[in-house]
Amino acid sequence: QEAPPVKGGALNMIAQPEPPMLMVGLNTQGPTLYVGGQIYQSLLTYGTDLKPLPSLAKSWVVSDDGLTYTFTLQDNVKWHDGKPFSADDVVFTADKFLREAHPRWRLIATTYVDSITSPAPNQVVFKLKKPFSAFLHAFELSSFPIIPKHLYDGTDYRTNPANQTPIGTGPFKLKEWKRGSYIHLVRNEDYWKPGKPYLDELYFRIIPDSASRAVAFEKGTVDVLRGGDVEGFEVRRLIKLPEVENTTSGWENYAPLVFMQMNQRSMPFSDKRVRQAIMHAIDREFIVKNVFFGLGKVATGPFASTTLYYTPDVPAYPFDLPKAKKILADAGIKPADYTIRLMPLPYGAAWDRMSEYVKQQIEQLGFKVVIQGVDAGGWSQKLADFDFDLTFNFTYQYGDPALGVARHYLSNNIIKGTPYGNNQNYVNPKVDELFGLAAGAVSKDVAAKAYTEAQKIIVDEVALGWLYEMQNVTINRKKVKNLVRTGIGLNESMDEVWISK
Amino acid sequence: MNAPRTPLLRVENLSIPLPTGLDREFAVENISYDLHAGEILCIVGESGSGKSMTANAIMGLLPDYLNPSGGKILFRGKDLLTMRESDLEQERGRSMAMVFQEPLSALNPLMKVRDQIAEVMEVHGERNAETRDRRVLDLLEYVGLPDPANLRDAYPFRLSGGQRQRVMIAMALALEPALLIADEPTTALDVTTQAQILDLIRRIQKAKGMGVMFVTHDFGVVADIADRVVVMERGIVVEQGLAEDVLNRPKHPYTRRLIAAVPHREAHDAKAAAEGDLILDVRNLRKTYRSGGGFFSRPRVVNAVNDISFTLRRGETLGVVGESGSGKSTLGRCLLKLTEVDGGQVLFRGSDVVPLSAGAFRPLRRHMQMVFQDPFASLNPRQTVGRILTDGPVANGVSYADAEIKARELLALVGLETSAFDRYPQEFSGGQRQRVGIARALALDPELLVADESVSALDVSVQAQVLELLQDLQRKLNIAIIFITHDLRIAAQICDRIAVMYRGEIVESGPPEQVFDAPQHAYTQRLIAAIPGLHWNPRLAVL
Amino acid sequence: MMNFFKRYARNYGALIGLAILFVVVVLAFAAPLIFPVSPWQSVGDPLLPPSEDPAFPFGTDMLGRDIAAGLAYGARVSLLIGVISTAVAVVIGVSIGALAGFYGGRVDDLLMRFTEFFQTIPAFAMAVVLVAIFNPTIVSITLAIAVVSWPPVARLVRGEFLSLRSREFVQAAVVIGQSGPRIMFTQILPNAISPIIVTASLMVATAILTESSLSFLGLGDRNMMSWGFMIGAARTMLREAWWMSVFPGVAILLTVLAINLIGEGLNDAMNPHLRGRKG
Amino acid sequence: MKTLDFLFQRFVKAILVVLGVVILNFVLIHMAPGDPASVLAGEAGAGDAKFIAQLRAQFGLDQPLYWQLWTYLKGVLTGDLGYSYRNQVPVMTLILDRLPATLLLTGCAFVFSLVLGILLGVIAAYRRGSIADSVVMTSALVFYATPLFWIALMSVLVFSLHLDWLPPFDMESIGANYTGWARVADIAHHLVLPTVTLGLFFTAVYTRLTRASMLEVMALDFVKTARAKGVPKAQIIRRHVLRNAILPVFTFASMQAGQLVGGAVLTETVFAWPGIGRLMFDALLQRDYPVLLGVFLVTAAVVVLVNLITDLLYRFVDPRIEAAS
Ligand SMILES: Nc1ncnc2c1ncn2[C@@H]1O[C@H](COP(=O)(O)OP(=O)(O)OP(=O)(O)O)[C@@H](O)[C@H]1O
Ligand SMILES: Nc1ncnc2c1ncn2[C@@H]1O[C@H](COP(=O)(O)OP(=O)(O)OP(=O)(O)O)[C@@H](O)[C@H]1O
Ligand SMILES: [Mg+2]
Ligand SMILES: [Mg+2]
Repeated sequence: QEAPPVKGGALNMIAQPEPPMLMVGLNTQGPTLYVGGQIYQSLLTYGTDLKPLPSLAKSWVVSDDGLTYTFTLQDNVKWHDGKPFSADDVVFTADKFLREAHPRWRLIATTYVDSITSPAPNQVVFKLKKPFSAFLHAFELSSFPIIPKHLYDGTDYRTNPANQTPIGTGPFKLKEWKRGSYIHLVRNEDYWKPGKPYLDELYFRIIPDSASRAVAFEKGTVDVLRGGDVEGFEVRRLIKLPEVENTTSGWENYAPLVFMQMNQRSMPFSDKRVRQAIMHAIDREFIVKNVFFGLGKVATGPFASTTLYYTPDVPAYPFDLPKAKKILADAGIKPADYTIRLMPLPYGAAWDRMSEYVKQQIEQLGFKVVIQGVDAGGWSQKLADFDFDLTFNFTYQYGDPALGVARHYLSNNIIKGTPYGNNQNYVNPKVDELFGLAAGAVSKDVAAKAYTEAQKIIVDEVALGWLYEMQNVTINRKKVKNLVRTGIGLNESMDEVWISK
Repeated sequence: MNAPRTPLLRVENLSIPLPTGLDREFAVENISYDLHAGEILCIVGESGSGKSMTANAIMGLLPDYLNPSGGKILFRGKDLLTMRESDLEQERGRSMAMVFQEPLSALNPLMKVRDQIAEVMEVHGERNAETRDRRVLDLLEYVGLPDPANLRDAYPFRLSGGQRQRVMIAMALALEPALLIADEPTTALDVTTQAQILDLIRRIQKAKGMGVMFVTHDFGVVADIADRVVVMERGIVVEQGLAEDVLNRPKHPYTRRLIAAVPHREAHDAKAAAEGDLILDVRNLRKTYRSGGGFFSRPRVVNAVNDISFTLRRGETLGVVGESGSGKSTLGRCLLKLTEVDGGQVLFRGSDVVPLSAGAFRPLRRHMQMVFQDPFASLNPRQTVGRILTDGPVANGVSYADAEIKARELLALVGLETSAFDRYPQEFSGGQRQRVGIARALALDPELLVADESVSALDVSVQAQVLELLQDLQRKLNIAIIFITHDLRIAAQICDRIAVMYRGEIVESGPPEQVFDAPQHAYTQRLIAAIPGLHWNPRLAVL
Repeated sequence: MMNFFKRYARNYGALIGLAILFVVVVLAFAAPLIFPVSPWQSVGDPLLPPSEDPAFPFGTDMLGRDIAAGLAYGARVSLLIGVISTAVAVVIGVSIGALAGFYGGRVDDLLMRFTEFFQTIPAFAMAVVLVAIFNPTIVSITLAIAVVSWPPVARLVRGEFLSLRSREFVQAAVVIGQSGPRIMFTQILPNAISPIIVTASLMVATAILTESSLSFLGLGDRNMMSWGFMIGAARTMLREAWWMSVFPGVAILLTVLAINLIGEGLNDAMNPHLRGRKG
Repeated sequence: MKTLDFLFQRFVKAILVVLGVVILNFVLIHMAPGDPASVLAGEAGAGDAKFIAQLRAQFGLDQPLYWQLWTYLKGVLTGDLGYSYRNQVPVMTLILDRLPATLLLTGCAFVFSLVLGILLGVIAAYRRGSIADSVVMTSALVFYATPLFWIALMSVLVFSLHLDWLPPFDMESIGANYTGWARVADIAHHLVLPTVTLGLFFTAVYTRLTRASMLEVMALDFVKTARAKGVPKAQIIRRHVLRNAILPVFTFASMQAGQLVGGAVLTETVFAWPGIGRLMFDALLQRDYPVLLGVFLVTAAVVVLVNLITDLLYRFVDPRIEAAS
């Protein structure tokens, strides 16, 4: 059945919304990564099982004490402008560029990294201050894109003209960007994987309206729909079209997980029983099915089921209104005394529907709920200032709990100023200890054991109200082969993708 | 006028019903009269008597919802009422033409004078643009417009009222119609302009031998131009005949009443008013209006009141006359501080009121009152007569109860029933309303009354009653009155002294007989010469 | 007064408008009685087409909420915002217009420049910006609509005041010694009231349209079910569930139409041309 | 001289209005919740104070307010309407990209509604009381009361989804890459639905206005004069009534330019028309205030410009203007 790959052809995709720039070091929004992922590359990539795979690093060695990481780079890699790629670029990227421009890397670098050196032109060595079990997961494209030193060193990164003409090591080069219309990439003839990529051209079309995007796919104008390109209800229709296949794979590294954030600084949410009651009051199956059109899976706890260290063995919160009411009654809580401000996540219609639904459910318990409409700026500011009662949020997991998950539960991460910390004020020293233990573990088993225990505690205490794991569906015409291969899905360099004739 | 000739126009038993719900059943009822070629027929009557209605009916210009219910209009023997619209269109403008009352609105504001005149010829078959053009030029010259070559390219808004009326006449004459209907063509104009236009119409009529139907309410005009007269009252022709006869030997009581009411200066009985105390002493009063103007252009400056001085005594009536725009109203407004004064003094009972602030002047207002021109506009339609009469005293600190008693007395004084107290102004006729207006002014026991064109909007017969009332009141209350009017005859009839204003200045003043019989200033002379019907003395009519 | 009603009743359209509005008002007031359950509550299967289930004659939306309940509760929001924002706009407009028209001169110039400013800038865009920045709540929406809709009232009132001010009965009031404010309130305002009423009634209609447009764009108060919101939420489901957008649209159409008809009826009945001089 | 004065006055007025909008804009920016820096920082997934301070300095948010206003004014003068933090593009770039599409749509809708509205209004007035009059006026009343966005949705439902006559979205066929006349035809095809739906409301407005204005003018004295001259009815309408009646319609229409933009926001949203209305909606969803306010400013400026132009044109069309004031 497997025909040999053929060369040539153009692949049509959609960039939605139109990315502001393609320089992934400065902007990590979805479309930027999608398009920029064909131009820039990172040291590693990750399989759908989240195991590290080679990218610009051909191999890597971790010392037994877990403190020294040595990467060996691919040979004959050239930047798109013809300059050779070397370990200097990696050191510059890690030590200068990303430290300044990339908040997530900066945190890791200041907390764990002692030094970054290149003993040989094709070798880079990271020395850590203390062991960090997730370190090997920090080299994905969105976290660690390699930036050309010769263009950026000593410049103001944000105003560097090279941002408009991105130069990377990836399989495709930017040919033309017609704003509002399309981004056109062409084959990098000097790509370091011999004979690749198969495709000649990539088109990323800009189609601002979701309904038109669906039509564009139906009409064959585009071959691929990325998760989020079309509305949920359109997905149901489009995947039934002939000659079309779909997959939910390719999001394992991100595994976005949606939850309610209940501010535990004051009543009613400071009482764990209220949080439990609310979990019982919400029919999460209903949300997945009717609000998100079945594109998701009810979450059981803080870890997405596709990620490392996940355990299903935690307390469950089935939809059960009477039970929820009973919990409150037993606790002697009078819901009518409380008015809860519900702050919806301003990301569009489905999220609004979810807020409306959750409001109704909580009101059935007797609480009063007012929806506090805010914009994205207001949302992040209020959340960052801890000025909220109840809101929604979601987190990317980035492969390892230490990178994407723990930040929401650690008591030392109760920091004003970011919406992506422990803003709900969950404090449990035991949990802190377990996460610390796991992050510093050199052995996987130790980490797994600590994470399992942590999950049980967190779920029992309903540190957050986990709703569901988002499932992003990639839809493509069957003729497009090898599209989704890794855990970063369509952000992966499409050097293996080909189109059958 | 040889009788057997078929008349140019014969109106026979014409009746036009009004829509139901109006004050009477027919606008005109069963009216008949003839108009012969080469004569001027005047139709006179009070407002609403149906004069315009007949004129419009002849031209076929009645609104859709008004249709003659009976009778004929025979024009050169053909009944216009049964004619098809397209045939009527052929007649209109070619064989019969019309000039309207309001020259301001009767011309299309967006069309050049030339095009408007040429259009008549165009629609009646004159295809040659050059011929039309030449004719336009001739016509403009013929009606006495200055600089016709330039003027024809002007838009109507650039022309004065008299000029516009001349254009209208030129338009009517374009195809030399046999019949010209003029519906109060001079009512909106100054006396001097009126005299010119009347002159023009008479001249043309003579020259072209047209039949002219001239609608007016002014017996002076009738006396000046009419060959024959038709008198109408409430839609009925009450009397018709030769002008000579009707003017001097009216038969019908209505006609007599009208003629009796025509202003006449002889009635004035010189009274000794000069002894009263000096109540008003105006010195070098000035008022200048500035308007328009901007960064690149100078403002238009009008010296509406230019260095005016006069005095007034208790019990005296000073008439202020002059043509439109001469500054009469402005003078009145300055005296009452209804507008800012630019210079001079107004000594009221010896002290200057000009420098007083609005607040400081308010207590003095009750001594100086005003009677306005338009009895419809001068009464608040949302207030009862009682409210109108008591508002003033109440604003001046009188209790409402006292004010009410006073108001009822005043109603009796001005000849209205006390039941009027609770009614709204809309329920009264024009003359009655003007009485209410006078009562309002008197409610404050003023010492000075300014009456600005207080009778101009009224029909002659009502006018006479109101004038009489004013004179009567003055005798009883010994008030000083400043009587502003554009009608010299009225001023002569009731004033002790007359001041003639011209372009913001008083050019002449003195007792009526002096101003009338021995005018000194050229402008006064012109003004007097222009009074219509000067040769006719209504006093001599056999009533 | 009798005359006024007679004249109004002569106008067929105005009567129909009154009838429709009456139904809408009753619906608005009786909404909690007819639909005791909140319109936000899922009460049935999602996406039921109309008349498939007799309990939901207008169908249900994607969360199983009763469209009929939404229509009834939406009537409240539309009328509430329409009437209050108009009232606010009228108060602003009358104050500014009255001051400008009565005092004239500099005051007039200044106030009219101010009014022109608000009249020139695109009203709906301005409303959008205001609501977006101050966050959509019933208060901010009402005020935003009022802020963009008062200029015509101000101009109208100014015009009326300007012409009435020079009318003789107002001068008469000055001459008898009434004070400025008193003249404005007792002499002029009563005479300017009928055009204000007519304009205001038409503005209610416009305000309802504006509110629905804002809601449609997602700028409605999130705690209140409104017609525009229902259409906005249904927009992406046009292909699957036409009824979600058709019914609220018809509701807006009928309400606005009714108010316009009433406004025209009022205009005809109060028309100064017809009233004439004979009372 | 008067003309010069008039020009001068109108320019000053226009500039003052635009300046007013600029200041209003600035005030509103500062009233908007959420410090852009912390928003940006938040979106970048980190919120440490140093990073935020760096962003604040970068966007000049640490300067005193009057200085920021001055900078803003200077910026606007040089066409700098600020920076879209969300899109990482100068606001002006975004707007200029989208402006032509909006001008095309609103221009077409304007012409469509004006021509059709005047035509229908004239017919209704001419045949006053006839069936044609009732039909025209009833539909005008209905369209006047229909929410624009709803007409748009319904026409998509009927003409695109059901009948499949016209494309429901976008300005061009995606990826078709037509050139020359084929492209013009393609755009025209896409233009039909948005133009008509945007135009219908205004058609209703102009129809009503034209009819009322015609009837008003027909009652004026000079029309009677024309009849007295024997001018046939059709010619009276054409030569005397129409011109006088249409002028107020034109004035009103130019004052409606702002309304048209409001309508464009709704229409473009429904039809995914790539104009500034759509941009405004997107900015709204993302609460991208600089873009929102930039669009507002630009539309206000365009409207002021349109009004200015009509005012000037008017001077040539209506001879009376010069005399007035
Ligand atoms: N268009 C109209 N519709 C209804 N009634 C009218 C109309 N025009 C005039 N009338 C009525 O017809 C009667 C005669 O009016 P007409 O205009 O002929 O009076 P007139 O003698 O010309 O008065 P004036 O001197 O005021 O011009 C009046 O009662 C008037 O109210
Ligand atoms: N408010 C004003 N602004 C500018 N000019 C004015 C104003 N009022 C009057 N004028 C001008 O002042 C002059 C005198 O006007 P005024 O009203 O006093 O004349 P009048 O003698 O009363 O005329 P009429 O007989 O027509 O009432 C006229 O040229 C007029 O145009
Ligand atoms: Mg008349
Ligand atoms: Mg006067």
